[in-house]
Amino acid sequence: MRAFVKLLNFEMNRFAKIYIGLMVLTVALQLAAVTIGANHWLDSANEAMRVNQWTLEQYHNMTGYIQLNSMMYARYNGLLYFGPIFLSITVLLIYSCFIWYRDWRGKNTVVYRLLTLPSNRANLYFAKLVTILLFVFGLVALQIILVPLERLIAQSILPAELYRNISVFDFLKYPTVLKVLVPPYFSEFVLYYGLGITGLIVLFTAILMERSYRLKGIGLIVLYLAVLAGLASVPYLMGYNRYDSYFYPGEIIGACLGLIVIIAGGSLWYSLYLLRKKISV
Amino acid sequence: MIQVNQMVKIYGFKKVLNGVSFTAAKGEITCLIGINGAGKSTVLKSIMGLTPYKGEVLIDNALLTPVMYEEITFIPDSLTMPSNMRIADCLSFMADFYRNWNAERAEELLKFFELSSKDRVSSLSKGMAAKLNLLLGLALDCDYILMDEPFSGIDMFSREQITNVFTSELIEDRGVIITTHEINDIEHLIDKVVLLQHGKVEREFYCEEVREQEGKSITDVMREVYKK
Amino acid sequence: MRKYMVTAVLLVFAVVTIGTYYAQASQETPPNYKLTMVQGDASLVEGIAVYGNYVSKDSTFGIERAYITTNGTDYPDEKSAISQSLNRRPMKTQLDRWIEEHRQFMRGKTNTSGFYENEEMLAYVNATVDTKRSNDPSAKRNAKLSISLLNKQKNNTLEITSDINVDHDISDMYVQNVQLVNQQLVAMVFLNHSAKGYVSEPQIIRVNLTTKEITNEPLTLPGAKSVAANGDNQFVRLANQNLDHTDQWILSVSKDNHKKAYQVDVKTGQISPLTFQGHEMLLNNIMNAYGQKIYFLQKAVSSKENIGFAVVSYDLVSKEYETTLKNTNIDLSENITYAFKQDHLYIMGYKNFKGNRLYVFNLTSGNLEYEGKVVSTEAANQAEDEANMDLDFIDLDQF
Amino acid sequence: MTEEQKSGVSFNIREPVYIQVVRHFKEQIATGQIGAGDKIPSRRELAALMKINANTAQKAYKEMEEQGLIVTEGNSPSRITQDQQILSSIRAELIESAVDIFIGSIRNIQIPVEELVDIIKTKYTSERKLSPEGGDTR
Repeated sequence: MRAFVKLLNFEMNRFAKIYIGLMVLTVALQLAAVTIGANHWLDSANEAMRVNQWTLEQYHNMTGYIQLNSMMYARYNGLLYFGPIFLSITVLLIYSCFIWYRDWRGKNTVVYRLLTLPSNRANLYFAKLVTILLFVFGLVALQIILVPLERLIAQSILPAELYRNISVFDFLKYPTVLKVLVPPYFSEFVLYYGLGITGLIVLFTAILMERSYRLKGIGLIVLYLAVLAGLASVPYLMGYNRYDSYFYPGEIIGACLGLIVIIAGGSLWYSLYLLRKKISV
Repeated sequence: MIQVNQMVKIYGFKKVLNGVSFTAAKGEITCLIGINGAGKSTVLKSIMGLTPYKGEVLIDNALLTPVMYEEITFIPDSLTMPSNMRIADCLSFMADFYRNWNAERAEELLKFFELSSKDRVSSLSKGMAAKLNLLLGLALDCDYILMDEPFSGIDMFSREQITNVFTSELIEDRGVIITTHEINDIEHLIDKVVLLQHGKVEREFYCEEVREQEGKSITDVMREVYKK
Repeated sequence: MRKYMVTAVLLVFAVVTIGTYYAQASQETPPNYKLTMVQGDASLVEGIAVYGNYVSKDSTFGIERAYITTNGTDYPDEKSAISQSLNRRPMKTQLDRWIEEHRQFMRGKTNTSGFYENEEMLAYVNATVDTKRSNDPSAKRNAKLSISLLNKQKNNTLEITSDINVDHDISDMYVQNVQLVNQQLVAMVFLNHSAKGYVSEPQIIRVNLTTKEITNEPLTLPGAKSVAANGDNQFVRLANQNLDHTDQWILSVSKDNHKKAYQVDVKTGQISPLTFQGHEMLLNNIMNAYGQKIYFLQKAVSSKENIGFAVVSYDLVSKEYETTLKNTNIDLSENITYAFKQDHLYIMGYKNFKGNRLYVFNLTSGNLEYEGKVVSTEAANQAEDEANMDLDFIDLDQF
Repeated sequence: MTEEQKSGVSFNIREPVYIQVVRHFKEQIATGQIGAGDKIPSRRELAALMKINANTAQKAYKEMEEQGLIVTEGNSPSRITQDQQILSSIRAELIESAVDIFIGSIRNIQIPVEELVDIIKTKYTSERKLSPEGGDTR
């Protein structure tokens, strides 16, 4: 356990600078998006009031409340608000591969040191896995605290009559990418991120297969992905999308959850086997 | 004692090691010699589990597993620390992971090798990197040390310092396996030689015995073996 | 130790923030409503649910879909995608009861109107059309009729299937009703021609349980089409699901939105049009049939602001008309929802119609047999909660 | 500063190193650089000094002890023997083995003995002038 914590810390510190940069960028761009958005609505409201000689009350009656929800940002300046989110996702996806390959890279092949540490190599695997997860959940948490902050900024710019105050939960319920990244219900959070973690484990397995079998590995990876595709198609074979399927919804859902556990468990076991027995520098 | 039994290693379709067996006793310096590509460093990497192999490696009659890596350390032919780390960070990294890390000796060696703990790994010369690499292995209180080409391609002065280390108490009662492909100025540092050719151990002998019984130097034996 | 700062800070930050977010999210649940009886016979609302939208002023929730039954409210969106697909309906339906009793037999059988049950057996008739479209218009398309018969005593199943072929423009076949007539299963099936325009063509399928022979006989309803031409638009509706006091199917056919009605004898398949001499306008009203009576719902009986409604019944045997129900204060045009179940009429009022009230009238006697209200269980803000609930659908667990 | 000057000894890689070490000590004794009873470096210091393997140094010391050249009590540093008889025989032994080697390499040139003696006489006396403190015997 001690080795795991130290390895986790080692892996975290190696990417800390870029990660903190991502966080700062996300905060900066999103706050900018909100400020610009709010000012835009304020200007257009003032303009409409000026042209039609309306009072605030009349304008409000005509146009109704502005829903300060993520949809508004998506429509108005989506790139500024959602840009950093997609950028972070891409960077973390790329780093999920680079976190392994960097050890084989360059003249200081760090992998020699990591693989000859006097501890079970599973610690190395979980250190890298948990590092990626911590980075992901860190950004999710950042988004959660940013939303009320952004609302305060919008409220400081817009007069009360113009907007309708909605809660963080509502904000994240609107169908934008945030509905998946910060799901409104904990059961969905567990489901989506359970799938995400399974995906990450599958990705790590493919990487470790390549690092163990090199060129021969490509064939193995294709076979591995074929097996996964086969397993993933089971719910559809059971008639997941047909109303008159032989299996009851409960059985199909049970099968799906079982599959996720099998895929994640199987890939995890195989990855640790590769790391223990087959990995090559 | 390190025992390697029938080690077989296949890279792609080439059988690099074809049943290599030899022993390296504690307290002796054993030198794996072979022309380039004979699989010398493959043997060391296989012993440390850095590449899969068939066969058996015993340390004091117990099968070697990663948990025993405190008793045996590996000094590869290049420094294996992240390049943005400072030397001080490397030392604290080793202290983190090795219970048998000897911090005082690390400091002594830093002075001996004239390395400054504030330097970054990326800024070190080849000689300084080799010395740091050596330090990271030697500052561990472990019974066995594997060194891959410790002398190759480094400046005269660093080579001198490393040779001093070889005859110092740092090495004395430890089992050391080094690999090299040119032996000339370290002949009398070595206790035992294992000659590799075509993936097999051609000859395994104690240098003094060969000098005494056959009046041959290690270089002579190498010429005989590699002439065939 | 400065070294561990990044990991520690990020770990605590993520766990605390996400933890409190979902802890708070689970607190903010919309109120729990119950269908509580004001007066009448509670058995009438057993197993039914009313659906509505919860719209709260302080907009913690925006619009939440609610299913309300006698024992509580179910907010489907509150649950994750998984639990939603597990139990679509908040209450136990007839289908659920059958599944509990005969789990293996019920696999893949989801069309409630395809079942026929009595003490010895549970039968299921299903018709499927092969979706492969052959481009030769004259070629027939093959369809499959499958009948499963569960013998309740011996608990064994008899499967009878037969391939029939239908016009190439049949898109699907839907079993509307199944009856047992002296050892013969008789099923009313609608064949939907939808290649050009849309024509729904009723047919009767008879299955001889002893000889296992299946025959399908098209119902040539005079004046109704059975082949679709461009622009045709013919819908057929079976007015009575439950035939326990009659052996006549009541079909209403609306073609290019004027209607015809027919009476079809289950035993013989003999068709007799129903013209309702002198009450032709009844034809256009909504119809429900139960026993030997057909009920017509006439809106806006009183001339004032066309409020109120009346129910006229027509006795198939005595061929007499009778106004069995008159009401002058419910305006059916304002979105009031209503549904028929056997000889009862369920009416649910818009929230300002005396506040989310459910009324159940007996069609034959005409009197109000149940009145219920949707009430939130948190006593504190009942009034406000009621104002936030807007009911719009009744689920009588029939189809 | 080449390695030879530093340790004063360069090794023939074909002859057992421990024997060369023993001979080195015998030369030191014969030439009076170390006297009877003097302390000699410990095994580890010798290995470091001469850049030889610690086991080889150990073997050399064991050999010298067997020949009675040095005496070690407990783990205190070893000393040269006080036994004059051994000390004097060392000088004779060294001269004889050097001459044996010389004769072994000169015999096959079949030079008459008188001529050989004259050459040695002239060379030996002239060489004395060149390096008064005496060359190394190889």
